[in-house]
Amino acid sequence: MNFSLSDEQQMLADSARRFVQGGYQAETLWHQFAELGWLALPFDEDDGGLGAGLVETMVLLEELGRGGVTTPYLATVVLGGGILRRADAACRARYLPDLMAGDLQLALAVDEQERVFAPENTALQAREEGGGFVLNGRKTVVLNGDQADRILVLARTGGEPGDQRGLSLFLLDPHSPGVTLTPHRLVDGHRAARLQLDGVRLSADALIFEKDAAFEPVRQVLDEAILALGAEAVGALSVLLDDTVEYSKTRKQFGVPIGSFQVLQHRMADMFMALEQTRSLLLAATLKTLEGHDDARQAVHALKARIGGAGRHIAQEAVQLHGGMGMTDELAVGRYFKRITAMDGLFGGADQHLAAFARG
Amino acid sequence: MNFSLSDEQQMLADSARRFVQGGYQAETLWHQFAELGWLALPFDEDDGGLGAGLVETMVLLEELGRGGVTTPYLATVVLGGGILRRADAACRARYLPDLMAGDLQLALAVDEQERVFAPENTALQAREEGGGFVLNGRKTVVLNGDQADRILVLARTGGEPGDQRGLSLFLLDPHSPGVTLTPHRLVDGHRAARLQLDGVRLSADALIFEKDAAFEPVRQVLDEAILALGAEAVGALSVLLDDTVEYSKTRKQFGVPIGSFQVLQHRMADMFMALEQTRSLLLAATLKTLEGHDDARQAVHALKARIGGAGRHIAQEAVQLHGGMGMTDELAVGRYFKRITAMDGLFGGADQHLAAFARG
Amino acid sequence: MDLKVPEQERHFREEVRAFLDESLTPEILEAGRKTTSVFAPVKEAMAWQRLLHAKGWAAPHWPKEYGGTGWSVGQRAVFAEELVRAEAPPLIPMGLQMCGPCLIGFGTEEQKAHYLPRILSGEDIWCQGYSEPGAGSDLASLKTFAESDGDDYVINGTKIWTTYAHHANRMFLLVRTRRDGKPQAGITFLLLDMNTPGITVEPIVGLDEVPEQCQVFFDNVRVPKRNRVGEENDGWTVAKYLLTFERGGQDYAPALGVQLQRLKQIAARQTTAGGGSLRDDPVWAHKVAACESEVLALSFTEKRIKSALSAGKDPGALSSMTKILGTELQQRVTELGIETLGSQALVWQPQALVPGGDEAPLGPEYALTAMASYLNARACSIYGGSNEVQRGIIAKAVLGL
Amino acid sequence: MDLKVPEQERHFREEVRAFLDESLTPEILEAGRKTTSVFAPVKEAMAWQRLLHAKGWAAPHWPKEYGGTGWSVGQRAVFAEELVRAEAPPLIPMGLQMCGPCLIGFGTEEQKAHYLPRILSGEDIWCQGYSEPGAGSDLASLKTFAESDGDDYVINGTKIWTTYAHHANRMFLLVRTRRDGKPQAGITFLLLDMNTPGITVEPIVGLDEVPEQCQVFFDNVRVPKRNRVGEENDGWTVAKYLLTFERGGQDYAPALGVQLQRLKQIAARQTTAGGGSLRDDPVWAHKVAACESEVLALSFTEKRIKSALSAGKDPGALSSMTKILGTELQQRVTELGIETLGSQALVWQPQALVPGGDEAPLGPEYALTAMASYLNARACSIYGGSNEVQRGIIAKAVLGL
Repeated sequence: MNFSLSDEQQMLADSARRFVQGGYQAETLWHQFAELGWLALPFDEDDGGLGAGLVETMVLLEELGRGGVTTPYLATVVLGGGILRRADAACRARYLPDLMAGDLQLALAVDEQERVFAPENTALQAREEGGGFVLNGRKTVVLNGDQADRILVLARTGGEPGDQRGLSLFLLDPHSPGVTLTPHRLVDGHRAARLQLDGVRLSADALIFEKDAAFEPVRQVLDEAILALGAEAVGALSVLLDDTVEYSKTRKQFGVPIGSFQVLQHRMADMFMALEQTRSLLLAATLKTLEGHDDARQAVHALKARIGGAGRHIAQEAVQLHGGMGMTDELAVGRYFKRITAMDGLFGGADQHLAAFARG
Repeated sequence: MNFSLSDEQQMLADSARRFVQGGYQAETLWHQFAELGWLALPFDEDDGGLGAGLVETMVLLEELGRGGVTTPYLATVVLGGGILRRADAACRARYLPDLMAGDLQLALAVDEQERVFAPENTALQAREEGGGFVLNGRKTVVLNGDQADRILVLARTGGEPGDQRGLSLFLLDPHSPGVTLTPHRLVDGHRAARLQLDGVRLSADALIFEKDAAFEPVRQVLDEAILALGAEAVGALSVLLDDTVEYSKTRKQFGVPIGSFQVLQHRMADMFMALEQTRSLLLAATLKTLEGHDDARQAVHALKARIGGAGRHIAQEAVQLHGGMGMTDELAVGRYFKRITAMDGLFGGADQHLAAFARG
Repeated sequence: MDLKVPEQERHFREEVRAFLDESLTPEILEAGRKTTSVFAPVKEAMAWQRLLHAKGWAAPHWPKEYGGTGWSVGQRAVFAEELVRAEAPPLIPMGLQMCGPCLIGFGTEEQKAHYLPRILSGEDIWCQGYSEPGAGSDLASLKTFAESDGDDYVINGTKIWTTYAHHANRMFLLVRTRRDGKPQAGITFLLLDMNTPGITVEPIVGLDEVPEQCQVFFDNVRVPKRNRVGEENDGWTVAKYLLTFERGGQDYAPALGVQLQRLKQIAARQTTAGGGSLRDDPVWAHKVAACESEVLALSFTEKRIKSALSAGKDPGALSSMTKILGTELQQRVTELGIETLGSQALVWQPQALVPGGDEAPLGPEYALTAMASYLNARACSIYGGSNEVQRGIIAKAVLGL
Repeated sequence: MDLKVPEQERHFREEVRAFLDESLTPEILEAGRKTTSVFAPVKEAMAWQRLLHAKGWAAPHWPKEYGGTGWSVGQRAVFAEELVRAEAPPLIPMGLQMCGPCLIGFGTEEQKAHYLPRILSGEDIWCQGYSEPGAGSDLASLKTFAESDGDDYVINGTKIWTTYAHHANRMFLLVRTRRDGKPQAGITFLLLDMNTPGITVEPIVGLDEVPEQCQVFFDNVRVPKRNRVGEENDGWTVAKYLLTFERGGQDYAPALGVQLQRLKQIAARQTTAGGGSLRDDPVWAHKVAACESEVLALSFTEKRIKSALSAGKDPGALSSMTKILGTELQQRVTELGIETLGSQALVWQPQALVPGGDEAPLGPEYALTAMASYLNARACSIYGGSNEVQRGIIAKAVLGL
């Protein structure tokens, strides 16, 4: 058992921290990521990647979270890339080089309106026809959907909503006939889109995994996305705590710094503990998943539940302790508050994951 | 809408408060209750009672709760008496005079071990035989069971555990053959017993209500017991708050009274609010039940859930703020803590009642 | 002790309902549905105030001689409940709830005659200049100074968290008129015209991207002394009176009840992976029930306050308690709102929230307001005396600590 | 970064299990099951200590030269986990965990040679004289005075919350030896024999009716100066060392995990009115899951501490945090225990909790300990530096407030 970063991992952390602090250009961000090798991190060396694992992604995402950088990393590398690196060799050879070069953006479309987030809850229909498939239905809150060059669409080729069997994953060119994309923002500034499919015809080679068998790989990728989100959350929450502590040392009320009030000291101690417990679950879930422990998925559920719970606790306290200033868009605390709030809404909320944890 | 006590109600409150403060004799307590008319409170004037209502019971029980008086009032008057005043005239004429005179103690046996408390969860069997009934089974935590001259036993004459239909109520002389009573204490000092019935034969006139139709009247009586418990809880909680506030004004740490610490001030303010919200639900549940509002039972569920939740909150804080002293049997706070703790365990716990409230 | 409703109040409720049914226009109702703050969109809120004023119902809590209704405490509660039930946008409180009562209590006859009718009719829109940077819930430390200069005061300084200053044509404010002595003793209550030279208003964009609050800067702003309310250096008395007047004035439970009902309707439309609706999910239902039972308790706490007020008694600390509980429940209900909607709550379309705007919601209309309401509600435990300050008041005033 | 367990530790776990399986007698196991406090029944706990001592395992954390085991941090954790899993009663900590390390750090050779073997063997039972009435978590304010008189100190005063003083034959205590100067500077650390004339021990009955704590009175009690540990007036240094030594010493998660598993087994036997078991009730399961996931997090916080210790680093405030989280979770788990049992938890049979006693439980045996555990656990956020004090430490030491 060892929780120390290797030298390489420490270098990655340091360079990521320098990068986010260094006043990067938002416009060229993505190609800088490519140059730094970050887009190649999780891919096999055989595929031209760096062959790094979940720990490296955790290290990077924690720093991006700390820097409050809004990127399509989750959508393109973790979600889209996570799917592609599980795809067959031809598919990997065709798309991964562009992805790693920063020239291909991806999105994964799972969510459907008025359906609680869960891959098995998918209703969007893919009907087999003439050796190919015809897709009809709607996907909502497709992260990075407006920028993606390809969208991976989870659709039902068999069974009923609720069934794990009967799900298939399709690689969609968003310029195909019958596709309507409506871009929109999320509350945290990330980009997304609503995706409407009306009789969209796809050939059989648009199918990424075996027909009807997409549930398990998609769930694995969503688990990895939760780990990435957890790392980003730990970074963002540490900023919320640090900023609050600093603010409380300078802001005066009734003639003394508010950080000298015992009530606020205890509340900040509680924020600290909530953050460190989140970090512990991030380590638990990441290392158990990496090493293939039996209870890895349980730890992932626990982590996602805690991102919601501890995230809300810390972020709300940060705003409350900043007083009126916390309610403005001027301070960083507001931006991080919204990012943390959004995290609970992605990939199923806290209660849903805690219920899954309870089922075991 | 009016929340003021009438003159008579105020007199009852005053006399009860004087009584519990006046150093009564525990041995003669019950006959003093009879002399003060308290045992006759809820019974019809036609039956020789005072014809008072739920508000009077609330007023009395709040003062008894404040005084921390351990009595069989709940078992004999509210539960047993509540059943009897719904029984037929012959039954009322036979038992109520003795009850009101303080010469008859009662108990209601509903609970069964390893079955969550709920009248419909009753499994104890009553088999019809030769014009009478034969009872077999066990009742646990029968409040006042060791002192009761008669025990009202809820038994199943039809259906399965879980069914509201098929429940019958029997009046049992605990000296009957086949009855084994094992007395014990509850954690709060109240007396109770385990009741084992092995082939106990009862004649048909031991049946209090129609056969198979005891569920509804028993539930009504249990609702009244929850109202009484709520009143006692409000009395006990107000002492826990008052004692804690007083203690915090005198007890010094680091050279100043601990009541000057802002953390403790805010926590006591929270205790105050929890108490007042409990009082509001007590008023809501009592008056809605008294006036027969549609949502009266909802308010009773909410009250019972809150006795558990707010009771635990206030009682735990009272102990914590008393420090080590709160953990001893020397101060009143420990006694009230245990009484409040016991209340959640009676008649179904907080979660169970909140779930019933949620079902509507 | 009873819950009986006087016959008169039951008839009154019908009368109110009938009036609301016929008076609330689709535009005003849209603004009501799209209100995600205690402050409704200004245009529609003022339109609604004009309709109420025409009926004589704009200020039920004012004395009848100044345009109030003469209703009983119970009738006022019925009226407030029905407004909430009908989803009418709340009226903007700075004139009707704040400035008006101060003038009624302390204004000169001239001030009352001039300002009160304009408050009622909505001709004037008021804002409140209390807080300053560095003086949030600690008003006694305010620094904006009014120098006496003949018949005028000359004001320099700045006010912050001034809700709707960019919509208002009038401000009532507290200024310092003496630098020595006890901090509270040198404060004066003034009225001013927002068009006076030297005033700059800078809107502050909130978490929800709405510029609801402002910072206001005063650079040698001249205010005639006849615009002073109460005595010089005695503004604290006026400000305190406002707090007393407000006491027990606001009920939180009716609106919370309506919001929880709406939440259940929304949950009924969310399909879970198990195939049922989220509303039938026991854990979801349990959380909502915990909230509902707390609202039931709060509604009776509020009834107890009204019962005490009706009997001419001081409800004491119960009214400090409703601020804390009401705002914290409000926050919890908005939390449940975004939880219930999941990812749908993240879709961010502030333009679609503007009444009469032309951006259509991407999802169902009911999902549009949840996030903005959640973000905005974070403020309600901060303003109006933060909940930390309120807990301190309970500790001191009730518990004697 | 990895969770890999060294081969050596896996073998070690098997060795520990084998030893526990063969060594734990039915009497000792009964005491383990009936332990409702951090302090086990004294007779069986000492019997168990003698068995461990015979194996050389009574004090794994002591240096090997004084009778420790020389185990790695990982092995010590494995040993502690297996003790919990086997439901062995905890050893009484005052000698092994507290006095012993102080002597190892500050005792004279003579003191070490005399006392350490008697601590290990259980010949001496120690109690800790720190707290005084009016000086709970604020040790610097203690008043019990030791007057120098030739080769002796003469002690007058009183100590409170002295666990097991009525079972102990030795006490280590802090006394004041100087009245002037800074409060912490005049404190001295002494060892005494409980049979010395002038000592009176009065047991204090707890909420659970068990006399676990005592008050101890000193009336001209003579203690030879050779029983002083460290320098006169420098006892604070010794007491602080104890805190440092304890740091990261205690893991809460393993025992909490075992308790939650047991709770699920109990819930599986509770039939609800719906006919299912309470364990399958979604709301019950959700509450337990919230607790379990917190315990999972805590177990990794504890692993992080051990990882830091193994690497020779100071785990910093993480160990202050485990005291707060561990004790608050302990309280929550005991709450869930009485909730799960409902009315069965109210049946009160303290005599049936005495190991080897002849009172049979009225209900199932597993229901016997729930209430006593709940009541006793209320203390764990108070002793060992109350959780309020711990939060203050985090605020100061970590957050720099």
